[in-house]
Amino acid sequence: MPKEKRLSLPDAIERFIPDNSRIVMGASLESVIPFAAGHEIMRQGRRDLTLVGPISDILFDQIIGAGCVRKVQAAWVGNVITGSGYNFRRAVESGRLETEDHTNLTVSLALRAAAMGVPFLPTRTALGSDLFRTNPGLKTTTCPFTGDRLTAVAAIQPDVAVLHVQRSDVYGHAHAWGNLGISREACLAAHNIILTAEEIVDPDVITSDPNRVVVPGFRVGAVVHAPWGAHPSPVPGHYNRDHQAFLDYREASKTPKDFTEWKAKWVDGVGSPEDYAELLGRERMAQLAIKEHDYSEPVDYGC
Amino acid sequence: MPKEKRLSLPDAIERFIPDNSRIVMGASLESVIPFAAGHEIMRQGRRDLTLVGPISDILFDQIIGAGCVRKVQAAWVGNVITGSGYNFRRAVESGRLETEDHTNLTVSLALRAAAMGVPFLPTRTALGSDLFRTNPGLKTTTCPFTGDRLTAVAAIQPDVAVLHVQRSDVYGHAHAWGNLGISREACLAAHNIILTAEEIVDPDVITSDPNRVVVPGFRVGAVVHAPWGAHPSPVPGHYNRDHQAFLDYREASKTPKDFTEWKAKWVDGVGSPEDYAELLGRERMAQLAIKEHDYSEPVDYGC
Amino acid sequence: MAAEPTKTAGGDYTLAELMVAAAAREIADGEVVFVGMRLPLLGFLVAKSLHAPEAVGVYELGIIRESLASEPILTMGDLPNLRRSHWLADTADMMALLGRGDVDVSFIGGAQVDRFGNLNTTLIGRPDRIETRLPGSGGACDLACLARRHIIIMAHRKHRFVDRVDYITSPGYGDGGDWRRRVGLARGGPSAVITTLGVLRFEPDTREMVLASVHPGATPETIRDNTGWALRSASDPRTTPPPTAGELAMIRRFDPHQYWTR
Amino acid sequence: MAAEPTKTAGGDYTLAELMVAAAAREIADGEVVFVGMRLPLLGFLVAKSLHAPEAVGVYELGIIRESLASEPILTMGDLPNLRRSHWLADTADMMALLGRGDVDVSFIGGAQVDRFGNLNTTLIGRPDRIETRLPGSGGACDLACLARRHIIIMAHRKHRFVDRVDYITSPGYGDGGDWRRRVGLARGGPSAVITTLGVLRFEPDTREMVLASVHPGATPETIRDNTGWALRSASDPRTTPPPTAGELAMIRRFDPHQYWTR
Repeated sequence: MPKEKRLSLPDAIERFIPDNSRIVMGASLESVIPFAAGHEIMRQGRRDLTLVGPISDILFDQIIGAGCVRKVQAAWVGNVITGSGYNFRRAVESGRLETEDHTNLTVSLALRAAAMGVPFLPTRTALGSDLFRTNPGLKTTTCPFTGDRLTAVAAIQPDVAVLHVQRSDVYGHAHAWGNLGISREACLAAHNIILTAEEIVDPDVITSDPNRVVVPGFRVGAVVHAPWGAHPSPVPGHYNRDHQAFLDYREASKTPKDFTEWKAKWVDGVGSPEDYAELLGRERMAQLAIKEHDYSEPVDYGC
Repeated sequence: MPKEKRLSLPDAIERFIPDNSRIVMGASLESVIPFAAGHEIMRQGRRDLTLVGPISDILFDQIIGAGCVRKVQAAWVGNVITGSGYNFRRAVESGRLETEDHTNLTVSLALRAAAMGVPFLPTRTALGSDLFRTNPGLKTTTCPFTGDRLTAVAAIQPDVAVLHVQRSDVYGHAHAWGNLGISREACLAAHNIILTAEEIVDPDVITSDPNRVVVPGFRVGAVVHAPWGAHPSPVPGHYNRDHQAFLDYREASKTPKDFTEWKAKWVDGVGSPEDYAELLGRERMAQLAIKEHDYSEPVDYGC
Repeated sequence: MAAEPTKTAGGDYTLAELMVAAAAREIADGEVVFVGMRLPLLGFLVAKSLHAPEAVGVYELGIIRESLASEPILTMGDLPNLRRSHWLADTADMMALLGRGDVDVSFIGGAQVDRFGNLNTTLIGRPDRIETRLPGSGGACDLACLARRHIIIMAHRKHRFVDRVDYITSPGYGDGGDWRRRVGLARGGPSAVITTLGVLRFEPDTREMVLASVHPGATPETIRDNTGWALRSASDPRTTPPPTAGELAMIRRFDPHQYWTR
Repeated sequence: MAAEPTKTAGGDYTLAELMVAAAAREIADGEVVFVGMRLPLLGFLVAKSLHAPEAVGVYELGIIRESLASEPILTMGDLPNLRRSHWLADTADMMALLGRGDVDVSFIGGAQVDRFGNLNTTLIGRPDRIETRLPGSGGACDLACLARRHIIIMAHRKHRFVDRVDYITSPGYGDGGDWRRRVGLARGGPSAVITTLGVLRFEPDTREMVLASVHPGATPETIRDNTGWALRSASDPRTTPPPTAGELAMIRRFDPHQYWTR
């Protein structure tokens, strides 16, 4: 068997995400966003990161607000339920943050290109758009067979993919389910993978269903036990989306002063999953928890 | 709900595979190869087909032997356990069969290109090889960002993908598990999909686990109940690989005369799954059947 | 970027409800719909439960649904939208359906739209002097490029309906005529713009936006006053039919707390 | 295309067992191995159970295994090879690992090999006048192009070891020197050729195949007689070490009916 890879969240971030890293997060778009990992990055005051993702809901806005980010390569940065990401707006409008504008499709292709080891992939999206003006990773090209005009999307090679999953063993073999977004590309493209997991399980649980694995386990660098680690985004099998948190965050991020207060409470003051749970409160957690279970029909891998 | 799509195997082949069709089969490489569907194509005497696939084990050799095929776009045609495919050899060496030589990677990219609606995809495989001499769907191209020399793989757009799966409902929602090969690309690329299934199940079985689905169900044209429909290839959850059948086929295909006899017995003389089961015999079926079950740990999709 | 419909349009329904009903009517039965957020999401749910029961919903997160979710949802990633769906897969596979031409219709919004239906959700100002940064494309550019047609939904205000958008995030008809073909877009383009004041469509040859119907309470004049170029009308613009009782019942079933349709 | 080792090499083991042991020794612990069929498959299983317990097996069907299958398998698609594996996925994802450079070593065979390690598994003759059609590349060309190194295993006969292959299915070093870089191959190339008579390697500069070790029972002369060009030797070719008792035990465990190693 491979080496055990279980680390505490601070150790995992310390070890695998130095300043200047390029990180892909929020690969499932709206679900299983690794908020706990993002908050640890903020606590450790990392600098000059490049964030890569399709839409990150509010996670990117928070990390940008903490001053950790130099560049964003993403399709959308904001608050899915309310629109604008105020930290993102302030950072871009004041010239502090560089952006490369993608679409959900081009960011998935940029990662898939890196995953495949090719420098670009072609697509018909974005033709005629101004994305070519604000993203040097997009050029037009010509099909050598048909002569068609196409968009060429340059590969994006992340240093680390941070993925939140439902369950993992200590070796980095993990099960993820729900809408997967661009998780597969993100993990295949990245040099290293950090998994945060709702549950750490026996290896037999994972090998009982190898089709449920999304990640090349041998490429995982750290496995972190992080219950409620994706709150306020939803995690199938564990908890629903906490809409109120997204509404509250809108108000809490309108001014830098408000954001500093929000961050002091929800990030800086949190030292462990237990701290976070206490802050959330039992009642709210009970409200968000899965109430009606709905289990998958098993399949047989016997021989 | 959508329309019911259940058809008999003869009706499905009759309706969706006319002469001159381009068909992708054997997308999982060595497992769940749709032998029953292939044999029905042979029985109906289809002509001028183009077969597309990575390696097909002996299925392509059989359909070629029956005279149904004009062209093969594949990475490998033979008998995995013994090597040569004799019908394939005879057809190529006598000039009756056109081939376009692929690799497993280029055939998967050709289908993925069609799936994505782009005319080509780039890769670093095949550079320096002679595949460019015998496959007009391969050209060299240059990366617009790096100037790297790359292989461009032209899209292959199949008319129909034939996929054997473990279970499907009558609407074309299906579960497949095991090694998936290029099944996803094949189904996304093809205009139409024929599913042959070991079991026809209640729709609730499928919706209990939407991550287990590999096929866009709304694009499925026909669902066929075909128990043992992939024999002699293995089907996880149902039966093991029948190695002896592949060894026997080697002998049975060495001469056209031997092949005609083999075909009379194993194809022409088979009118139903029951006929096939009788031919196989209970003892052999019991020997191939799964003996030790090994079920997947369930996951929760509740809310 | 959804519209911001805050006023009622008279009668027993809100403006947002009228817009949702108008969106729902753009969906024909059996169509494959790339479902967005907010009002379009509601529009799809209404269509699917009324006149388009065989419509297929595709969500860029990696979800395909041929049936309705069992509970109301606020965003497409809410767990009831995943549960008992018909395929949970990769964004790349959903985008493949789009790229291949399997998606009949999609819905998008924007901060700015222009006379040829180009949409801006990226920035106000210029790339080298940004006045207001907006969230960006998400999947909107992909939908505008690759779906067989798309519907635009947004608030009808003069500073949003501009002669030329500051930045084309999601291409419409460019500068009109056969522009899409010329830049390499093989199909598609906007077929309707549903606003807080009316519904607009595009002339077949010039591809310029024209007024097609006026919402109850609005007039062609109000609409022209709120449009940043000399908007032309269809010869006789209709009145947008108000939501039916059946449509309203469904809208309220899917948005029970009027989160999107107040 | 495996070798066809039919004779014993003297001692208590067969020639095929000697070749499997030689293949196993090419795998270092912790390496990611793209596992093929037949003798290489056995070689991987032997390495994994002896000196390379942390080797990772990648199978182009869409299988990753970090542990051994619980039962002997004849082909990589046999169900025991799927059961309790560590990832069942798409061929595209396995090929992504290969394309990105994550695969350290792979094994392939061929009908013809030439002095620069180019392999032919496609056709004997010319494309426009085919004498013998062979099965084709399968994944072999991908492995030869994209793995960090690959090992060739095949029968050593004069008509198979030719000056120039009729068709390059799986590129070796082309016409030698920096050919791979010139055609665009970023890495890789054959590092060893394990035959029925010996083991050959490649000179660092010219990339020409040279004799490195001679199997027990064979001689440098036999090997030169069975090679279609003037084969050069390392200054002092070793004797290939016979399989150890431990290696033999494992080979027989994984091929209990001597299907591949008779």
